[in-house]
Amino acid sequence: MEFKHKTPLLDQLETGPWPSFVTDIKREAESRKKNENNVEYQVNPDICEDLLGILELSFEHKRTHWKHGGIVGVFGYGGGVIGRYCDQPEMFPGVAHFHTIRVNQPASKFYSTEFLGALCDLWEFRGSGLTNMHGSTGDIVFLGTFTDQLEEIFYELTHNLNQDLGGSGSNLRTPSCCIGKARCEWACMDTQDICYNFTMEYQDELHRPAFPYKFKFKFDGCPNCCVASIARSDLSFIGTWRDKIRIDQKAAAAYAGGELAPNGGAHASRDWGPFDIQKEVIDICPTGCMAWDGKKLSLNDKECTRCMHCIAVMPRALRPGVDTGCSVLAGAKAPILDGAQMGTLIVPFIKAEAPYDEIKEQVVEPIWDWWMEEGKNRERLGELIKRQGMQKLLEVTGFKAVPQMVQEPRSNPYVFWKEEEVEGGWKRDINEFRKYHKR
Amino acid sequence: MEFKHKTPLLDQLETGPWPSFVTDIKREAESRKKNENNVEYQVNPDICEDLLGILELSFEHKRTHWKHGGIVGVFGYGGGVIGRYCDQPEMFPGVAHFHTIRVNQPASKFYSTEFLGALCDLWEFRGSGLTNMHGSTGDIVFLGTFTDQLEEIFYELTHNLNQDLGGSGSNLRTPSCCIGKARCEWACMDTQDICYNFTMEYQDELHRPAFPYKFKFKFDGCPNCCVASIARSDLSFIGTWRDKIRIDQKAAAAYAGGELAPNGGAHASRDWGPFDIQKEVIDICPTGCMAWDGKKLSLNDKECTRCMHCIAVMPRALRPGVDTGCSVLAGAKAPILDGAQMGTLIVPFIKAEAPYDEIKEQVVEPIWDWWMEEGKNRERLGELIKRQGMQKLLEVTGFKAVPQMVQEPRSNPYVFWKEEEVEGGWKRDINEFRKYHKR
Amino acid sequence: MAFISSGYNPAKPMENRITDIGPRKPDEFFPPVIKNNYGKWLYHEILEPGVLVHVSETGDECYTVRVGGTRLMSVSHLREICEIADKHCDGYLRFTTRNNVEFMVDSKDKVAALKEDLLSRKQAGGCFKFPVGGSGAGITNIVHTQGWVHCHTPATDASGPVKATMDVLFDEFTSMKMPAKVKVSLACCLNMCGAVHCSDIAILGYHRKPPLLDHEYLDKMCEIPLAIAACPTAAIKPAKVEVGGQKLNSVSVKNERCMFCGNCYTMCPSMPLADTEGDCVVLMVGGKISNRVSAPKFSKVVVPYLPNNTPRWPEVTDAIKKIVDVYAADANKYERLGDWAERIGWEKFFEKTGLPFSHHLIDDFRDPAYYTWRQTTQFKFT
Amino acid sequence: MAFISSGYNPAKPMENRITDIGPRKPDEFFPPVIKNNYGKWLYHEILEPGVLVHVSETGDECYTVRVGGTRLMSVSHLREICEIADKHCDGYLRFTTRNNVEFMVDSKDKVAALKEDLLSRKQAGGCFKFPVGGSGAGITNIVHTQGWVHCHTPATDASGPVKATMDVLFDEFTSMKMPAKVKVSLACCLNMCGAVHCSDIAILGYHRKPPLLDHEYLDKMCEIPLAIAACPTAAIKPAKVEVGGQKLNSVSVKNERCMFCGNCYTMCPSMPLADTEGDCVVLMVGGKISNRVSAPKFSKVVVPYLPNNTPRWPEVTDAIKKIVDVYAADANKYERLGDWAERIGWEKFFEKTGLPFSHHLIDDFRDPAYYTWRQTTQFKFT
Ligand code: SRM
Ligand code: SRM
Ligand code: SRM
Ligand code: SRM
Ligand code: SF4
Ligand code: SF4
Ligand code: SF4
Ligand code: SF4
Ligand code: SF4
Ligand code: SF4
Ligand code: SF4
Ligand code: SF4
Repeated sequence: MEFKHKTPLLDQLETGPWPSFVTDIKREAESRKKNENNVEYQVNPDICEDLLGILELSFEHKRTHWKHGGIVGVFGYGGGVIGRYCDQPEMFPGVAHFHTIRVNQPASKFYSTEFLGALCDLWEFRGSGLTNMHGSTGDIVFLGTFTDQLEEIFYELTHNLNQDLGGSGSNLRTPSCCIGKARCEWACMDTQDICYNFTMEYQDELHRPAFPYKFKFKFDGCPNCCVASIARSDLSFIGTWRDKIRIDQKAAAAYAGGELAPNGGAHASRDWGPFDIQKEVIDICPTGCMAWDGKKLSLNDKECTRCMHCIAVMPRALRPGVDTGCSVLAGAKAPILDGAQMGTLIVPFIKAEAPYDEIKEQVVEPIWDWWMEEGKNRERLGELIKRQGMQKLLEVTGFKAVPQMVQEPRSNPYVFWKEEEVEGGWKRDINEFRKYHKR
Repeated sequence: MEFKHKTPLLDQLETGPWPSFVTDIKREAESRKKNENNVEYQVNPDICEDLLGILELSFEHKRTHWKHGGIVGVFGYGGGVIGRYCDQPEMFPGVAHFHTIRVNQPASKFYSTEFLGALCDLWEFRGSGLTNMHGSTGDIVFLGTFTDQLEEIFYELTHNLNQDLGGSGSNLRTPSCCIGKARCEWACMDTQDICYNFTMEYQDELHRPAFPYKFKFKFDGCPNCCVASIARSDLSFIGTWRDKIRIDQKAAAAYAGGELAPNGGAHASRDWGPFDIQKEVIDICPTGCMAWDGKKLSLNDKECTRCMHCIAVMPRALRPGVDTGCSVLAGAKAPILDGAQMGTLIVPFIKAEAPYDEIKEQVVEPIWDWWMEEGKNRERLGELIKRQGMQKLLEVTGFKAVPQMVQEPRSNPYVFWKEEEVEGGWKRDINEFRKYHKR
Repeated sequence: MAFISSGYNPAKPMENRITDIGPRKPDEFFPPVIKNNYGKWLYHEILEPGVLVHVSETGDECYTVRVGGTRLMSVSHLREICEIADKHCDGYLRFTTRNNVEFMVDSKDKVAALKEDLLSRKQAGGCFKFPVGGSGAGITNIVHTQGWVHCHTPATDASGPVKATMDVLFDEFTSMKMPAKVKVSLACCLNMCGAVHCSDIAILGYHRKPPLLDHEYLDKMCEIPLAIAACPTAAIKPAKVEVGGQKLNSVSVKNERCMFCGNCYTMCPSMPLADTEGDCVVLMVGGKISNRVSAPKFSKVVVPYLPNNTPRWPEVTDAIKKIVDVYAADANKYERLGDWAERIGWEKFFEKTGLPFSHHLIDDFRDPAYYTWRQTTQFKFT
Repeated sequence: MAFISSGYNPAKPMENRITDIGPRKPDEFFPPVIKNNYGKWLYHEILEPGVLVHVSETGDECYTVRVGGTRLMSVSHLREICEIADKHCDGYLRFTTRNNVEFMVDSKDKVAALKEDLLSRKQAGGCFKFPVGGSGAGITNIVHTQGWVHCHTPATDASGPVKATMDVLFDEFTSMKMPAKVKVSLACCLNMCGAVHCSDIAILGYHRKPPLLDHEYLDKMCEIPLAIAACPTAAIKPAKVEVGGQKLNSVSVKNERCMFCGNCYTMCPSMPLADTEGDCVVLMVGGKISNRVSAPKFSKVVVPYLPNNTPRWPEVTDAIKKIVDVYAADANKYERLGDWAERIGWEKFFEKTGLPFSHHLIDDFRDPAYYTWRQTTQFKFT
């Protein structure tokens, strides 16, 4: 089909095995041209074609053609919409405005076709018909609409779809979680439930900017971190256990004997030779706390750091313990500005059962109070912890310092003693001192 | 014998198996009182007794009684003497002055009794008769004399003992080295020779402060670092080799068979069970580059990092290679102020043969020029490298960047590109840009 | 086109307004087999690339077919997904944390038909609509960001390089031949939207020219103090300049101090960095997120510059292919890319991959740089 | 006592002055067996604690008997050492890098007599003058600094704690029962003269009270700008103060910012830190210097405060003994203390040694502190 703009460069991305986003955008452009269901498009119907046009121009110039987003949004909310305008509106009127709307995804991203279909209808009608499923934070991203449609879309979402927006700006960002108990045998925490619970509890923080900067929660059911919480959330909640790994010796023997495929068959496309339990499990265990005597697998749980390796290799023989909860890590963020941070362990273990009051009252809220009090503009939690020190975090939360919080004790001896900790205090009389020490 | 001051606290350090410095000081005090050889003591003969007295007072007060050292020294030298005065001269006139003199030790600290005796005579005569054998940097430390004796001592040292002072202040400090080839089979560099050679070459830098701060050289014959160069010298020279570890298979078998004591008998006082070459050598090798098939030891030298472990465990079977030289590391220092630094590898391998011109001209001197140019007052080389970056060091020395210089590549992508490295340069016209990108 | 109101009344925005209702409750969308076995799963198995079975203590089984997604999806494409889900999966589906789509069925005999249906659907140019794979020790979908499709700060595109790279890595998507999972991610600028900084292989857009200064508008439009404060290296200073005769309050940038982070531009639209030659792609490798065996770690910069060679970024895809191939051939089973590089030593990584090492790769950013240098005599000759 | 001139003439300091001649050449002092076999050594063996033999390719052997030294030595003691060397060692001896004395003989049958002679010599109070040991997998001499014997900045003594500690560790000096070498060091203040910061066990003097301000003399004697510049935490500000009616230019110190480093005092004698209760001993462990197996590493603070309990510092020696005993019992053969602690995890180190963990031990000094915190879910419950 003939389109408004020639796209010789983009067209080269329509071959090869991987799905082509170019072909897909063209598909949407085509369906708009055809408009077989006679949709009363509420935005410029050329929107997809003009997107292709401006994208082609970027492929030529190797530069973006999007302008700085202005402040647009819906009444009473400080987030959920990212304003976007192109820098060639005459050439591409269809994307003169190209705002995105962040729609709060259902935790762990299951959909009924009925709900997903309804979202499609709305977005075809009032937007570009293009989406991101999903954005990096986890939202359903409606990609590109005009300012006059924002309130309309919000109204329909809330009134017809019982669905709210996600976060942006200096808000709590849309929480997300791994699939967890829904379809994973390793979940030590009900990730969907805690994710949904926190999202509902903190709606105000999510919609109305009251923080120094963005703030993110993510929930992983176990240390595999399938939602990457440890790398990209100001507070990461990661399921773990404090009792013993459950062992099914029969199954262990079956793995050792080669009857069961190691790692649930994850390496099946290549011949790695026969499974060697010693080499592939015992020797790789980072703590060396396992042993295999040819018949029996023994495991010293006191030395285990719950790294998941043995469990992953022999899922039918080993399972996480039953006294479960989560570890809480704080401060993960991307590199801007002072370098990336991984989450730092601040709560080694805490029970995670609805309604999660202990976590909210003893972890989340004291930390927010501190950050809102002390955090500079655009300072992430991790940066504040670095700036004021872990000690300060312990003070404001009242957590007891435990060695689990550190990889190693300090190697510099620069302890900032407090006056009350030092016998005799700090007030001294120089003349008294000089009695014993002449100048 | 009755002494001038009661020392009830110090006296409690005169029992127990380890030699007592208190008893030793008393011994010297006593010999001064007796003065059997009728020495014309040039300093207050109570000097040792008063030292005991003031030390006892410190043990009582748990505070030092030494004042800040004034600037004393010998004519034309900016170092070698540390001024010291006590803060209770009336009570302890014998130590009213208590300056130390740093005497440059012979490399690796061998002595003839004749030379050592001569030093003793001089110091009994013109000082306290108390020494440190040796100071932490390596000097012979003459502990405690009066200002009027400084030139006299220097005169006698240079004229009668053919012996010069060591360094202090913002000078090159007295270089030192491990015992090396003199009595160690592992020395990959002639540590005494290079230490002596550098000391002589840089006498001017050693005696006359021209640096931003102190500067230290240390020379270790191999990676065992018996003179701790890697931890405490601005430039550490550490012997290594680039060919293959020499293997004596017979001896290896003898170790495996238990005929030879592992690690030269270093663990003999305890029963560690029979020697297990697999467990004690092969499995501990950090690179896993060795194998023992029951008869033959094989070693993949390309993977070896020359950590010395296997050689230390089986000194009769394994020896360093023959194509030897040294690695150079820069910047080691104590924690003051911004935290300690370990030496950073700046030259993976360089030949180390007299007269060492390549090392002097391509490593030492360019680095000194840079440090003297750019170093702030009291900024150690390591701190300058941190402040201006490794790149800067590479620029001033002209070393090629190699991956051996780093443990890992940078994890932040903040590369400071230079204008000449970027096509088209940095000068651009905003109006040209705005043609394609409307505001 | 006529404006059709949703019912929203601009004059009375608060009139029966609904807010703070949050997202839909996840269990509304669980297919029966998931609802019935929630928290009861015993173990899983990957039957073939992209096809998983999870077995419950109730005896139920959930078969999952995972297909690659472009993430940028049209409603037409989504409707096709719905149609498939209706046909095979009782009207349910899900998306993964890496933008793949998962179709679930409750018995083994439904799998073949589903898979066949999925693979039979192709785009006009011959691309698969629903390639099956992305599981186990293979290379799954590339998480990525907006790029030239939507953002204002990118130094490269997102969807373009991803398509080009996935085409090159397609065999690895549909198989499980890697020593361990290999996670590839893309971020189009330093903001690194996504967990790009902890990926086995990270494709990063990077600017290499300091901001242009649009003085006139800096004066008119920008909060100059904010721009100045935004600069991490304090390269920006206030400056009075003269443009076309008129005196303006603007800024000057000390170019040698600029690290091209674009933070000033985030604060001030009159300081754009985008440049045809300046903008480039940086490759980082060896990061990971899971706590399996080793702790999570950041990716390391191993290629400081590759050109934005549209539309297919061949230099980028070649370098990635080379790294993947060397890793696959050399690493131990279960060993992540970063663990492999650390075991053999980074000097060996460069030797084996043939990637050139240059001073750009040595950390010189702030104090912690020191910790990445080598403080031992232990190294390998290469 | 009459002044006796060396020949130096104060009026003409340059008159036949000799300078820049450096130290004596080392080989002047090599005993024959060393001179003849220089660079020819084949291997060594430790025959018993403190007794080593080095065998040369010429067939020569060098037997070394190593004895503990106090480092602070009187000339009387040194003369006795010379006497012994003359009697047994052809008039040669050496000192080690850890202040031990080494007597060398060229044949095995000279060893017994030498050793007997050395051990027979005792001080009045019964202390050995020349304890034999300090070799192999034992605990050798403690490198240390000046303390109250000579320095102006110490927070503890040096010779005193060393004597007390070596008495407690004496069995380990005379035997080789440790898993590996255990190097103990002492520094009496943060300047850490010596390689204290990389020792298996480091005893460190530390102040805990901010400097006293001797305003009058600050004004009179001190370079106030230097003192201000010296402070790493910028805790010092210029201040006008009134003392006994007179206005003085002095400084004020923001005490909460002070880290007690004493750097101001190094620059300015009117800011002393020494204090009876404030000064204390800090214990650091797990450092190493050699590149054997693992890279060199810094010692870590495990006891933030122990009192200066003169004359024998029992709290310090008890803690050290406990650490040594637990390490000796728990570590693998060849495993240095720090490598052991890292293998079992520091949380286990505290559990096994029973040392209390407190917030003081968590790094909060500058950015790199972050790298000592735990960025993984991997930890052991204790
Ligand atoms: C849409 C999205 C990328 C995507 O294509 O998926 C996105 C897009 C933007 N991010 Fe992001 N971020 C998105 C997830 C992330 C993530 C990943 C995550 O949340 O898990 C990160 C890394 C984690 C983190 O928060 O550190 C991330 C780190 C940033 C940063 C750096 C923040 C930092 O402290 O390091 C910025 C810069 C800023 O905030 O000014 C940023 C800024 C931006 C802005 C608003 C650009 C700007 O400078 O104002 C982008 C708007 C682009 C556009 O036009 O839509 N974005 N951003 C993601 C949100 C979609 C969603 O809601 O699901
Ligand atoms: C005498 C000696 C200690 C000893 O008893 O052995 C010593 C004594 C002093 N050192 Fe030191 N340092 C001595 C070896 C060291 C070492 C060890 C070494 O050289 O291998 C170090 C650690 C390595 C290093 O250089 O970093 C060392 C690191 C310091 C520092 C911290 C320097 C730094 O950059 O971190 C200072 C503080 C200063 O320079 O102001 C210092 C300062 C001092 C001063 C001058 C005190 C002062 O602040 O002015 C001490 C004089 C004490 C006195 O009254 O005698 N001393 N000093 C050592 C020299 C004897 C000799 O020449 O053999
Ligand atoms: C579906 C998904 C969760 C979700 O909520 O969507 C998921 C599902 C599973 N993950 Fe995952 N992981 C998912 C993203 C992740 C991520 C996050 C990411 O990739 O951004 C990680 C961390 C990546 C990293 O470490 O860099 C992740 C690290 C793991 C690991 C640890 C692998 C390792 O070697 O370090 C395991 C254990 C294993 O593979 O045996 C695991 C295991 C699993 C298991 C086997 C769990 C189970 O018993 O069902 C699931 C199937 C794995 C497979 O497909 O091979 N999952 N998994 C995500 C699929 C993404 C995709 O479409 O490809
Ligand atoms: C004599 C001396 C050199 C000197 O110039 O004075 C020396 C001599 C030897 N050292 Fe050393 N080392 C000497 C200080 C050191 C130091 C520096 C220090 O202690 O401050 C170190 C680094 C300490 C550290 O790593 O913290 C040191 C780390 C080693 C090592 C590595 C040990 C390890 O397990 O890491 C070896 C190898 C071994 O022991 O097998 C070694 C091996 C040796 C050998 C076996 C070398 C040889 O073949 O002769 C020598 C006898 C060792 C013994 O006594 O057990 N030497 N050795 C030093 C004796 C000090 C003392 O009086 O106790
Ligand atoms: S994080 Fe753990 S619980 Fe969650 S999906 Fe991954 S493996 Fe399962
Ligand atoms: S979970 Fe990890 S640490 Fe624990 S036993 Fe298994 S492999 Fe070892
Ligand atoms: S550093 Fe090496 S060469 Fe020197 S004494 Fe020690 S072991 Fe021997
Ligand atoms: S020197 Fe070290 S790395 Fe090399 S083979 Fe021996 S043990 Fe292995
Ligand atoms: S990474 Fe940068 S350019 Fe890409 S979406 Fe995020 S902010 Fe925009
Ligand atoms: S790009 Fe970054 S470093 Fe450069 S001027 Fe802007 S803010 Fe400063
Ligand atoms: S450590 Fe401190 S107190 Fe001890 S000698 Fe060195 S400078 Fe003086
Ligand atoms: S002791 Fe150190 S931190 Fe405290 S005031 Fe003096 S210089 Fe500053």
